[in-house]
Amino acid sequence: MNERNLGDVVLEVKGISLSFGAIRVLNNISFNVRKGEIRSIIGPNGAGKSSMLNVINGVYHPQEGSITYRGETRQQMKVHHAAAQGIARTFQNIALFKGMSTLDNIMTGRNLKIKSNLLWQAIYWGKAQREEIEHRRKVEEIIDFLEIQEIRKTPVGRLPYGMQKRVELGRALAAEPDLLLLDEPMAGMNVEEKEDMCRFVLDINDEFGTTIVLIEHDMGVVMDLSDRVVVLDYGRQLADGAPDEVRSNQAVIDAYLGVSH
Amino acid sequence: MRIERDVIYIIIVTLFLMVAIPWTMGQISEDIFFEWPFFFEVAIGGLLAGVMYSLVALGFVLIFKASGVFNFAQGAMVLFSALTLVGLNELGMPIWLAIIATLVVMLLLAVVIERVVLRSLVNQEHIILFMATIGITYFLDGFGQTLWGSEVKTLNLGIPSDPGFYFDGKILINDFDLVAALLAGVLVIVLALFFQYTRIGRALRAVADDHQAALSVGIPLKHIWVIVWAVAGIVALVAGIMWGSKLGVQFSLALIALKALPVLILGGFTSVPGAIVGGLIIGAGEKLAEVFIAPLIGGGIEDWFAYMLALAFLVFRPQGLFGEKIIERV
Amino acid sequence: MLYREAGEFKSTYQADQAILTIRQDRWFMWAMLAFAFLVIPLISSEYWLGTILLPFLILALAALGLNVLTGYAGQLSLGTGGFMATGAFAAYKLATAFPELHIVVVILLAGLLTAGVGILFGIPSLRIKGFYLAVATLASQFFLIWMFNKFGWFTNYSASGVISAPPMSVFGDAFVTGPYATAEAKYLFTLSLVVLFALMTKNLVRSNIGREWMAVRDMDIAAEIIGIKMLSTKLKAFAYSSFLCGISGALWAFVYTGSVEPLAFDVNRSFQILFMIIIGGLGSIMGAFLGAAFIVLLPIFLSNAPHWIGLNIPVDLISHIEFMVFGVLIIFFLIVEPHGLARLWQLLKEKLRLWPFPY
Amino acid sequence: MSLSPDQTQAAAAEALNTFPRLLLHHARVRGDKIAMREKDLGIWQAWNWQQVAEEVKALACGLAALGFKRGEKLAIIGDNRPHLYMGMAAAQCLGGIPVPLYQDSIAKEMAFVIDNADVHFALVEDQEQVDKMLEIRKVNESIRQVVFDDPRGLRHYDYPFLQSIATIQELGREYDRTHPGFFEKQAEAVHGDDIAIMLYTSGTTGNPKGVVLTYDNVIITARNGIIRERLTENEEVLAYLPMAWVGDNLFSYAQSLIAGFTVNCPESGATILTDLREIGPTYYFAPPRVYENMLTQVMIRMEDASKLKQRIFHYFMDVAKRVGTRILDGKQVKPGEKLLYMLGNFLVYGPLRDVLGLNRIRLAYTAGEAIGPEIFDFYRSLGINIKQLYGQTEGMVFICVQPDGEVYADTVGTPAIDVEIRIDDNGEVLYRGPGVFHSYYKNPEATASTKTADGWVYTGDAGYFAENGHLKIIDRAKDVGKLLDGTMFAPKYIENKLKFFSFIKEAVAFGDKRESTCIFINIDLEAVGNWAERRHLAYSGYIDLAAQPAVYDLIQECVDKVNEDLSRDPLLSKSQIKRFLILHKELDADDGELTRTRKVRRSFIAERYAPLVDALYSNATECHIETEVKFEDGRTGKLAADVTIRDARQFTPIAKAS
Repeated sequence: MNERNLGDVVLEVKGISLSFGAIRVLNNISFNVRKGEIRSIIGPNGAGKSSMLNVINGVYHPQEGSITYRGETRQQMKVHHAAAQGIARTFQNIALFKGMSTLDNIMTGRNLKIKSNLLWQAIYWGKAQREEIEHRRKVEEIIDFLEIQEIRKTPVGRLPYGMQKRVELGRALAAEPDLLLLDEPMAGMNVEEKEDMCRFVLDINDEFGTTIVLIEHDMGVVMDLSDRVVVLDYGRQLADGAPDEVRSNQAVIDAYLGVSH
Repeated sequence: MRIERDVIYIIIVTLFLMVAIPWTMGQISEDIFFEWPFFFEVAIGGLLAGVMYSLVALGFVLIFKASGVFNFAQGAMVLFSALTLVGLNELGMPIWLAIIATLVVMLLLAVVIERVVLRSLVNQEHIILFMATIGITYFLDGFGQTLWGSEVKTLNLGIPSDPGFYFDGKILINDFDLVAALLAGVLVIVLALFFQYTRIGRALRAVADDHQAALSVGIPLKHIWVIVWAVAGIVALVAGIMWGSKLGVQFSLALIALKALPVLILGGFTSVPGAIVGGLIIGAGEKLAEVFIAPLIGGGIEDWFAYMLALAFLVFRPQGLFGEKIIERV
Repeated sequence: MLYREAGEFKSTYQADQAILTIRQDRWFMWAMLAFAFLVIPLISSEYWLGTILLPFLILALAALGLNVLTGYAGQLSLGTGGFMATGAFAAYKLATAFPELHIVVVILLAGLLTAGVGILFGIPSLRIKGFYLAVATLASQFFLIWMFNKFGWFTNYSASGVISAPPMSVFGDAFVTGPYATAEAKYLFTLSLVVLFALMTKNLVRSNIGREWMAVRDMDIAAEIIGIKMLSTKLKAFAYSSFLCGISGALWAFVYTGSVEPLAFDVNRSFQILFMIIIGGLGSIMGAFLGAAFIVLLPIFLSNAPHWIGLNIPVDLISHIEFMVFGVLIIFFLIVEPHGLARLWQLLKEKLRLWPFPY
Repeated sequence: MSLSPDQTQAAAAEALNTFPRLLLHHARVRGDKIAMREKDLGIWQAWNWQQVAEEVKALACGLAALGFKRGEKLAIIGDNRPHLYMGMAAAQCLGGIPVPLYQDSIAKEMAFVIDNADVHFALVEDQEQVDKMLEIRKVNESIRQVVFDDPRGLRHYDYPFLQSIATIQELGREYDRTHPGFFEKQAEAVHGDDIAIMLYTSGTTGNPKGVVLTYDNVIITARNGIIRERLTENEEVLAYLPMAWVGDNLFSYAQSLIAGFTVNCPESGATILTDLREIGPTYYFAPPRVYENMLTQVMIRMEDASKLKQRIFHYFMDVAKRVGTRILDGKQVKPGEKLLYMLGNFLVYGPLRDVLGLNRIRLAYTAGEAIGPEIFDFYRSLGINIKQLYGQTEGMVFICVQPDGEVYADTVGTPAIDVEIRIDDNGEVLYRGPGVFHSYYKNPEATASTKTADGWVYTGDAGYFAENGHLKIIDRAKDVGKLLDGTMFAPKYIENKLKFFSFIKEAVAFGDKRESTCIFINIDLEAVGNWAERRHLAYSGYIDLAAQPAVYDLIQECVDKVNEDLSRDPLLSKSQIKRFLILHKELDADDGELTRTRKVRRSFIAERYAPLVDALYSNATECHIETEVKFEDGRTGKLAADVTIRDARQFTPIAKAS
C-alpha cells in the first residue's frame, strides 16, 4: 500500500499546543496529511489522540500553533467551518442521535447540503420534498455501501455496539467529506466486525478518494491500513513516518509497542 | 473551593453598578429620591430579604447537589411546613412542641417522597423528575390547605417586629428582618459546617460528584436522598417560619419558590455559597431597582427584575457564579 | 390484530416517507378527521363544544408549540404562557388598529409577532442549557405578563386591563368571535387551524429542520460537528414554537374566551402546557393532543366526580382536593409511563401489529 | 389473462412457444405492467415489461457485439437479480443457452461446469463471483467475457474481458443503431425445439450432469402448470431460491414469462423474511424445511406471549385443526364450527398469516422431500393453500401435483397435465410427458440409462399409487430393500415418519434381508431436553437423557404411532418396527455417520455399531457398547454406555378406509 502515490498536502498542523487549565494535553505537535492517504495517529491512552482530532475539527482551540487546511492557515479551526469545509468525523464513544432511526441519523449527516427553507419544509412539497427524496437516495447508497439495510429503520439506541459504530461512520460519510477523522473506529469490536470495518475504511478511501485520519489501538490494523503514522505519547510527538519506519523507531518501541499490545 | 478570578470581577462590577445606577438615576430624574442613608437603608433591607431568599434557594441547592433533582416543590414545602406549624399551634400545641412536631412531619414527608416518587423514578431524565416535583408541589399545596384551610393565619414567635433606627436614626431597619436574617445566617453556617465536617455531609457532597463515590462512602443512595430531602424540609420550615411570621401564613408563601429561582441560576444550582451570594445580590438588587429604577418604568418590576438580573449574569457565566464549568467531551 | 401489512410494499421514496405508511393507519386518521369535522358538530352540545373541545384544541396547539421546542429541540421552556399572552395581545392590537384585517390574517400576524418575541428570548439558549434555560425562560414569562399589565397601550387603556375581541367573521356572517359567533363556527374554525398546524408541524419534524432539532436535543456537540448551526437551529425552534403558542393565545383570547386579561396566561398556564407534553409524550405530535385532552378533561372530571357520587363538598375544599389529586395523578403517570400517553398509544399499536406474537 | 386450454388460446400459445417471443409479446400487450421488482436502495425498484424488453434487447445486442453467437452458452452466477434474469432472456433471444450456476459453490466446482458446458461468456452478480471467474481463468482460458452487475469494489479491476452490464448495454444500444432489426430477427429465429436452458443437477454422486431442456419442454410444462392452477398475470412471486435450481427457473422465470406476472427479488439474504412480508406473494414455493422453520419460529415466539394470548392462540389452533383443512377443501362443516373458524380467522389465523407474509397466498407449493404431516396441516388449517408436488429437473418439475381439494400429507398427488406415470415391477416410478428433457449434455450413456427410447424417464424413486389414485413416493429406489419374508422395506420412509416427531432427530432403519425392521434413534436434545425440564427430569447430558426410561416411554409412543400408521399401508404393513433403541451418541458428520448434507449413512453405521444391531435382532434387552468419537477440538476418545432395547407395539394390518 505504501507504493501508492499520494496527492499533495491537504492538512498541515504546525506546533499545536493545547492545555486545559494546568493540564497540557498536546505539546508542539506538527504533521501533515496528504490527499487520498490514510493517516494514523497512535499512542497509549491519554496520549492526546482524540484531543488532536478535536483540534483539527475545531472542538478544542489550541493555545499555540496553526492549522493549514486547503491552503487556508488559521490559528484554530471553528467547528462549523470545519464541517462546511468537508471535514467529517466519528467519535471514540459513539455520539449518535439516540432518539432517531439509522436512516434519520445518516440523513442528518446531510444537513449542510439541504437548502430548502423552513416554510417549504413545513408544507413538505415541491422543493422540500424533492430534496428529501434526492438525499434519501444518496443516504440509501451509503446504507447499501455499509451493508446496514436490515437496520435501516431501527432506532439506533437499540443497535449493538458494532452496528452503532457503522451507523456513525455512515453519518460522517453522508457529508461526502474530503477529510474523514475516525476516532478508534474498531474499538471494542469482535474480529469479524473489525475486518468489516477495515474493509469499509479501505473502500471509502478508494471508492470516494476520501482522505482519512485514523486513531486506532490495534497495531495490526494500523500497520495494514495506514500510509503514514504519527505516534503521540503524553502530548509529545514521538515519531512520524511510514508504518515500518515507525515500527522500527526506538522511542516508539519503548513508549508504546514495548508496552504489551 | 477556589473562586475563579472573573467571578470576583463580576461581583465587584455588580457592587459598583448597584451603587452607581441608583445614584445616576437620582441625578438624572427628579421623581427618584436619592440620598445616601436612604440608599443604605434600602440596600440593607434588600440584603436582609436576600438572606431569606438564600434560605429557600439553599433547599433547592441541597437537593440538586445530592440527587440532581430540580426540586420545584421547595416553595410548596415552605408553605406546607408553615401551615403545619401554625395548624398544630392552633390546635393548642405550644410553639416549641409544634416546631418539633413539624420537623418530624417534614422528615416523614422526605421518607414518603423518597419511597413513592424518587425510588420509582430513579435514572429517569431530569425533566421527568422535575415534573414529578411539580406534581409534589400541587399535592402539598392542596394537601396543606385541605388539612389546615386556606385563610391567612398569623404566626407569632414573639420576635420584635417594630421598626428600629440605627446609625443615630438615619437608617431605619425592621428588627424582625434583622433577627430573621441572623437566624438564617446561623442556619446557613450550620449547614456549611454540616457539609464540611460530618460524614453524611461529605457523603452528600460526594453524591453530587458521582453516585459510585457516594456508595463507597458507605451510605446507600436512598438514605442520602431521604437525608437531603429532610434537610431541605428543615430549611423549608425555617424559611416558612420567617416568611410566615413576616407576611402571615398563606398560599402566597408557595410563590417564594419563584423568587428563589433567579437566586439559583445566579449562584449556580450546585453551590451553597452561590445560593448565599446570589440571594444577597438578588435581594439587594431587587429592592434597589424597585426604589431607584421602577418609578421610571411604571413600577411593580420585582416579579421579573430578579430574573433579568440573573439572566444578565448567565450571559457571562452560563453555569452561574459558582457552578462548575462544563467542559464538552467528545 | 387489525393490521394486514403483507403486500404493502413501497416502490417510491414518497410512499416510503409518507406520514402514515400503513393503510390501516391512514383509514383511521381519515375516520378521525371525518368524525371531528362532520359528526362532532352535530352530536355535541353547546357546552361540550364551547367549554371543553374549544379549550382542548387551543391548548393542544400551544402544547404542540412547546413540544417542538422542548420535545423535539430539547430546550426546556417555562415561558409558554408569556408567548400565548403575546399572541393574544398582538392579535388584539392588530384587530383594533386595522379593523378591516381578516381574522385569519390577524391570527397569523399575531403568530409571527410572537415568533419574533420568541427569537428574542431564545437568544440566551445559545449559552444557557437545561434548567438554567428553563428558569431563564421564566424571565420572559414574568416580564411579558408584567409588560401587558403595566402599559395601557396594549389594552388600549381599558381600565380593567381586560381585552375583548371585536366580532370577526371568516366569511359572510360566519362569525367566529364576538356575540354572534356560534359554538359550531368557533369549533370548526379552530379545528381547521389546529389540524393545519399539526400537519405543518409533522412535516417540519420529518424534514431536515426536524432532524436538526432532534440532533441538537440528543447530542448538541455532535450535531454542531456535523455542521448544524446551533444558533439558527435553536432560534428556529423558538420561533416556530412561539409562533404556534402565539396563535393559540390569540385563539384563546378571541375565539374561546372572547375577552381576557394577562393573568389568564400566568406561569400556571406555562406549567399546564408543560404538563400536557410530559403526560402526552415529549417529541410526539400525537402526544400534544393526548396530553391536552388529559389535562383539560381531568379537572372537569375531578370537580364533577363528587357530585356524581352524591357528595357535596365546599367549593374551596374541592379546589384543594383537585390540587392534591392532580399532583398525585401527575406523579402516578410519570411513574407508570415516563414517556407519556403517546408511548402507550405506540405500544398498543405495536402490539396490534405483531399480534398474536409478543415481539 | 387466465389461460384456459380452449382453441383460440392454444393457437395463440402456439405462436408464443419461445421466451423471446413471449417477452416481446408482453412488451406489446402489457408493456406498462410491472414485470420485475427488486428491493434496492430501500424501495422496490420496478421494471415494466416494456423496460425489461428494452434492457434485454440492449444486453443481447451488447453480447452480440462481443461476439456471442447462436448456441453460445452464457453462465449466470449470482443471487436472484433482475439483471441476471434479463441476461437469461438476452442469451435466449440470441439463440444462446443460459447456464445458471449455484452462486455459493466454490471456484473449483464452477470450473467443472464451465468447462463441461463449454462456457465462454459469464454474467455474474458482483466482485465475489468475478474473483471466482478470475481464479478459474488462471487454469482455463475458455471464459472470454465476464459481465458483472454490481460494480462495487471492482473499479480497480482492469481486465480487457471484464465489463459491467451498463457498459455492455451501452455498447448494445450502439450496436442496435448500427444493426437495426438485428435483435428482432434473432429473437424470431428461435424455435420451440431449440435448446432453452441447461441446468446442472447437483449430483449427490459424481459430477453434476447438465440437463438440456428445450423451449417446448419448459414452456409447455410451465403452461400446463398455469392452466391447472389457473394462475393469472396478477400473481406476485418472490424469487429467492437459487437461480441454478430448476424450480426457480420455472416459478420465477418461465411461468412469469408465460402468464406475465411479477417477479420480486429480495434486497439481500438477510432480509428475505421482511421482503417476503412486504411483497406478500400470491404464488409461493418453498422446500419443507422453510415451512418447518417458520412453524418453529411461530411456536417459539408464542412461548413468550402472555398467558391469555397463548390460550386464545391454542384454542383457535385447535379449532383450525378440527375444521381448517376441511373448510379450505370446500367440505361441509357445522355452521357453529364455521363461525368459530371465522372468529379465529380474525383473531389468530389472519394476523398470523399476515405476520408471516403469507396472507395473500393463493397457491403455495412444497416439494423436494417429505413434509411432516402436522407442519403441512398447520399451514393448510390456517387457510393457506399449500400443496405438494413431485418433480425433477429432468421433467421440468411437474410430474405430479395435488389437485385442489384432494390434498394429503402422505401423497404427492395425481399426474400433471399430459404426464403419464408407470411403476415398473421393482417399484420404481417412471414418467413420460412434454417436460421430459432432451438429454444430459455431452453424456449420452447417462441419458440412455435414464431415458428410454420411447421417452420414459426413470425417477430413481420407489413409489406406488394409493387407492385414491394419488402417487405415493416412499424412498429412493436403490435404498428400498426386502425383508426376508419378501415385504417391501423402505428405510427412508420409515425414518422420515419417525423424524416427523419433534423429539426424534435422526433415525436409522435396518431390515433389508433381515426378518424384521429395527431402529436406531437419536433424540432431539433440545426438544426432549425442554420436555424433560418441564417434567423436572434431571439429566447431565445427551447420554444420560437418552438412557432415561421416561424418555424411552416418550419415544416408544412415537414408534408405536408410526407402526399404527404403517399397519394401514397395504404394502408396508408388514415392515412395522419390531424393536428399537436410543443411540447413546448423536450421529455426527465428523464421525462419518452422516453425509455433509446430514443424510444417514446406513451401511457405515451398521458396521460401526454392529454389536447394537446384533443385539436388536437378538432378544437382549440391553447391550454394552464402546465407540470411538471425535470431539470438537479434534481429539478422539472412547464413549461407553449400556443401551436399552425395547420392543415396539405391533398392529394388525388394516386396509385404510378412504
